Amino acid sequence: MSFRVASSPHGHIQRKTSNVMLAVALACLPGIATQVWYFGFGVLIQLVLAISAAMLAEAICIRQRERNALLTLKDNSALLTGLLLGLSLPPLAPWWIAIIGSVFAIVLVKQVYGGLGQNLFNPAMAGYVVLLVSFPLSMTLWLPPLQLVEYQLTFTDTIMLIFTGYSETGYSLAQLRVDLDGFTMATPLDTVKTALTNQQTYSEILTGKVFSDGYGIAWFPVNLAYLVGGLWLVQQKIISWRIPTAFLVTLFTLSFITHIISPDGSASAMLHVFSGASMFGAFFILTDPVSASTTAKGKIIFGILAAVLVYLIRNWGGYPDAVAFAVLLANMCVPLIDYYTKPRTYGHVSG
Amino acid sequence: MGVSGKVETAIGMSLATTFVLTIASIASYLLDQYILQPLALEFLRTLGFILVIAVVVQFTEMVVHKTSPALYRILGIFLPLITTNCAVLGVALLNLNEQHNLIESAIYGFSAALGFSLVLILFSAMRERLAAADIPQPFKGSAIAMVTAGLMSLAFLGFTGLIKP
Amino acid sequence: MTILIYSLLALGIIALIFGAILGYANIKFKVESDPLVDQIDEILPQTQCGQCGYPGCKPYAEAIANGDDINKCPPGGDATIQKLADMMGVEAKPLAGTEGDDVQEPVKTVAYIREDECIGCTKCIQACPVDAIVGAAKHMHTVIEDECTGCDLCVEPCPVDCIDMLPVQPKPDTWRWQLQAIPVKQIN
Amino acid sequence: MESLVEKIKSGYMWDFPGGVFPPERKKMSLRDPIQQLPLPSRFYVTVKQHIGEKAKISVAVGDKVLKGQALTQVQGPMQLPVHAPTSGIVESITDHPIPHPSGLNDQTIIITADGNDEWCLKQPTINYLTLSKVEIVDKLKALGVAGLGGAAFPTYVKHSNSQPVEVLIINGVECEPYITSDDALMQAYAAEIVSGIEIFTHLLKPEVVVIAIENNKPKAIQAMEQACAGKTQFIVRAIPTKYPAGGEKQLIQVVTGKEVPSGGIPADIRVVTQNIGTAYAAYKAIVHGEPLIERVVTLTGEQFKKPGNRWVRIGTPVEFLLKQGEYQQSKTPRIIMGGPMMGFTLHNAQTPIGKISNCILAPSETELPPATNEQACIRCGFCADACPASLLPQQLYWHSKAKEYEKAQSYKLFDCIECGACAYVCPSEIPLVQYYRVAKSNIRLQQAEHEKAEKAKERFNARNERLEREKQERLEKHKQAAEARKAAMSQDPSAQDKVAAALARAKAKKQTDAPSPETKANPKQSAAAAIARAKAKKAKAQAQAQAETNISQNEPNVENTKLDANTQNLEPTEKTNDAPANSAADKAKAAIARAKAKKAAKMKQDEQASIASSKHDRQQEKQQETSHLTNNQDDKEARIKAAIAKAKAKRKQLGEDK
Repeated sequence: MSFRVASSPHGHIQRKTSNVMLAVALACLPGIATQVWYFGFGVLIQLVLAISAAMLAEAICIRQRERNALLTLKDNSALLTGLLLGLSLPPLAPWWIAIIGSVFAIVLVKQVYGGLGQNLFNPAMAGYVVLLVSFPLSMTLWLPPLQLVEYQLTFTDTIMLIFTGYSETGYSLAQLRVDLDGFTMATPLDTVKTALTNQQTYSEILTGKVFSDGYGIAWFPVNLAYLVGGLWLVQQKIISWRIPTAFLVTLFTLSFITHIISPDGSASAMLHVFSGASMFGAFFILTDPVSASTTAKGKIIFGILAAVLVYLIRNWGGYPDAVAFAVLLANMCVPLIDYYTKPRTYGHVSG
Repeated sequence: MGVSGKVETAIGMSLATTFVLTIASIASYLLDQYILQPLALEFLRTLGFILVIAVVVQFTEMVVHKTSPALYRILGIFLPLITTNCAVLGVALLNLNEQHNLIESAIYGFSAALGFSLVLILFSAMRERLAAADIPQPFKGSAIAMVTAGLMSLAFLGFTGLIKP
Repeated sequence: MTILIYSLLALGIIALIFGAILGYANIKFKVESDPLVDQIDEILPQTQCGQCGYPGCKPYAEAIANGDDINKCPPGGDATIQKLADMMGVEAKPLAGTEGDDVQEPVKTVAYIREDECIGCTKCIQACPVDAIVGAAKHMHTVIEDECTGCDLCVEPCPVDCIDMLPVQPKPDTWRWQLQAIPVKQIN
Repeated sequence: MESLVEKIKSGYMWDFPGGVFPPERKKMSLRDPIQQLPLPSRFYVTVKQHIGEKAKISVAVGDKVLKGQALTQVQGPMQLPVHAPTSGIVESITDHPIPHPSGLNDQTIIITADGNDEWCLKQPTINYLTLSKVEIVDKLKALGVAGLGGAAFPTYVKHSNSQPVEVLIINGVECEPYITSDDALMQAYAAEIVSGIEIFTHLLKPEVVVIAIENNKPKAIQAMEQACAGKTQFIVRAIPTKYPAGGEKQLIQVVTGKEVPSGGIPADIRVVTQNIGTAYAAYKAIVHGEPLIERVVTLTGEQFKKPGNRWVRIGTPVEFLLKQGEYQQSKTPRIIMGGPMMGFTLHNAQTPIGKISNCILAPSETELPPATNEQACIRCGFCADACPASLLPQQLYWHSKAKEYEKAQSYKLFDCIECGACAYVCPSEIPLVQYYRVAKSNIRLQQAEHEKAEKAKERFNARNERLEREKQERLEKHKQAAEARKAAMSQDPSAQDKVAAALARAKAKKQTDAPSPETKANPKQSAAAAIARAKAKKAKAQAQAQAETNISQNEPNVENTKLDANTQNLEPTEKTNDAPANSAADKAKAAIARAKAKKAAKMKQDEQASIASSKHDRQQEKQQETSHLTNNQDDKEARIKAAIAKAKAKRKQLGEDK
């Protein structure tokens, strides 16, 4: 009788790449729910658009290289990229924004490097940055939280808005953004930045419409939701605790120090940590295994580096929420970090 | 592009460039201050700077050739390239119209070189990792390097507005 | 007019000063011959087989040192080309002559003399670059298997054509793990 | 700080990084104690069953051997004898599959059992304390005791090094899932094992002896504690269950907290580890004088109807064990020798049991699903967390796959103990260990080839010097001869006319040459004939080769078309290179082409045709050379004369070419 010959570890645990990616996607659910709750159905539509565009782009690229498209799609990596990108887009951004972002992310940032596991940059964030840089206007059209908006948007309204730019009753997006007392609304971080530049003290800003007891109204619960999702991931050992903790701790301490130095000149540490995309970035973007550092020490350095960059750009840079840029800049340094943070092997003196 | 294939060569190249840039900015400042200005020969400035830079590069090439033949053989053809590197001349000229004094222009030259080295080393570390990826055939080699450079510049866009003029 | 003279003068002085510095540096930093050639020779497989078109490995090393391309050495195969490419900082091209088909490993061969036909003419002994053939005039010749580098040079001079190149059989300790080629053997 | 020994005595334990927790499934084979087996009809004893050199075979085919009789004698260092598992007749000594992942064949002694299992005379030593250390070590060597843990390291070598030993660790961990051979041995023969350990303590005199057992084997721990009740020096230590705690390096780290230096051996840090099975074998060897011919093997896996532990003679074919365990063949049958993590699949059932095979595992499809498709690595780092040697498996994989072996070695590829933990946890199911094994063997091959090249270079230079020397000597000789002749010429005048006479005779000979008949032709004519004949022969061989390759033209394989290309371009070069003297380059290229063409021709031509044709040539030469001789005179002597003539002709022809 002939025997099948195979190489040595014959057993295997049940956790496949597809389960890993799926788990990360599931961990985003609480975040998505809160975002939909606060910003309406736009988020869901953006998600659908982004994910379908990503999957389609991946399928085409894979077939170009004569490989089994179905198999690669099953590993859910395109789904995850689409999801992350969709979440970071403004809910009512026009439909072509999501499509361009995902296609760019999948084709140019991932497939060109050879597909899963070989891209140097985080596809979702690269896509987001390209969109932010090339379509600044439509990317900063963040709708204020639903409670504040005078005109309640129905589902058909959102779809009409996204696909035609005008709601059912003819209001343009800009008009809709007007809130009760007339001036346009922006994200907490954006308000802080613009206010700080025209010398308003931080305490005055806090009294503004957007904030309630020290935190952005909608954004604080969204960040909380992502924090919950992230902690579940860490407990499941899908992502290592090193990157998120390093990132959040550094961000917190840095902003805390500056806040002490000039309480009026900068936002409080808590606001930094719980607003914008900090939590979302820390647990879902930075820990993307492919583009992050792989060594234990390297992960900590990677987290710290990203936090420093976010802090720099937020306080002095031109963009209000710089998680995307910080991630890309940190990704650039990953090969170098991995090169110098080899762990000490058994039986060797130095690393 | 050619030298940024491996991290070692990139480090070698950045050290050489830093050395050249700092010395060149100091030399060009001295040249301008004490020779061109008094004789009112401002129009000779560019020519003089190129001369200075060429000499400094030649000098570094000899030093490298003597100190580490291995590095010299790998860097060989790229060392004279530094002269054609417009950053060097650019820094020298910028020093002038920013009216930097001696120390300022030295620091200016050095930090410009530091930036150049940082990008070069990061870029070479990335390319070294790309060497083993199964990149589709049309993108192999310099094509993928250009894409990476593009994405890097995209990332650096984040720094816009950092320095308030 | 004076401006012209001044500028010429100034440039002249500057050129002079720098020329002096360069001259001085040139003497101080004299560099002796480049040890590159024997580093390349180190990498070549020393079969002295001449399949690269040069009568031996040392001449081929000199040729590479002053610019010949690095993929002419079949016994060295891809490993040598890779090492030469790293050393010379040149792109590693596939082995000359095998661009077409996929590059399989050159099968290592060893010379074997069919003893009953050997007439002891010592022609192969003279041809063997590494003296791997034992024998004397009018006496039986045989190849020392460990010493033979498989360079194929002894086959041609043999008048009675009794030398074959046989592939080397893997022994359990020299057996190499194959990646995809894990065979499913039909044995019963 | 209290010394290491007190710390160990106080029960302090360290931990090693990484590690995985595969399901143990040991219950399946522990239901009943170790059973004896009937004798199989034939035994296949592999000659080399240990790390080191082969010993010299001391039996011949047809000899009658008794049970326990040594089949091979030790001659050099690192050699170990093998013994006859039962009494019988040596049937043959041939190549037979060996228990090795490659499935290749190696020298094996095949013994047909005569059934009466008769022991040879044994020299048991009742009180080994009287023997000196050297005598005990020699006895261990003579009776072939090797490490039974998995590496089969000759035990006598471990005990013959002089460094003082601080800690002796007895490895009863057995962390591989499924395998319970050590566990069963400890439960049944605790007392014998302890006396075996006493022999080791007598030899090494360690300060402390730790018997390490995983805490998932309570019965074994209890049995060993009972057996060591009186002994103060022995500590039975239950260590936490984590694969690969049983690895030598990991066990040393758990028990002593020290790390074996990379490339070094445990003795460098004054620690020695021995397997439980080795201790038992040492006891049987020293006290009972029985060589290592038997060991406990676990038969397990869902395909076995009766799994369990068996006393199996070394050399029993696996096929016999499959019958004993009532093995049910599944759709894609798979037999693993060893555990699921480090065991290797067998190529066929004839492979015999060796000293290292501790388990035969026959898993079903559901139990150990074969690997499905391998996806790309997403650098998630699970494998880096699982690696007990804290390496970076994803970087090693990255460089090994890209064949960048220097980088792989800079990531310390050779510190990988191939435990399989990384491949076990990899979500993309990449056979990481397989990549590392391929990379390791390629690196070893490259190093071997480099040494070979080094040697070839030395021989080449030596040869050049030799040729140089010979040329000098020859020149020297000619110079002396010329002077001697000149000196002789000047002394006596008679020498002059002797030279003149010689010249005259030569001229006369030339006139008589022209008209004489062909048979007595002077060497020049016969040379021309020889050249013509050689060319004819070569053309004929070419034509034959050409004919064969045309027939095989339609064969699909690429190899052949390449050959045709060679033969085509061979034709023109064949003609050209005869006439003009060409540079070494064309000659070399022609050599390759001709060798390839000849090889293709030989593959097609069967042996018979070539012998007939070469005999035909010889006859033809013979007639021409010795016209009055009949052809069946002594063949060898004639052939040599013919070849010399041919060689002379060839050399003359070469002379004209230069």
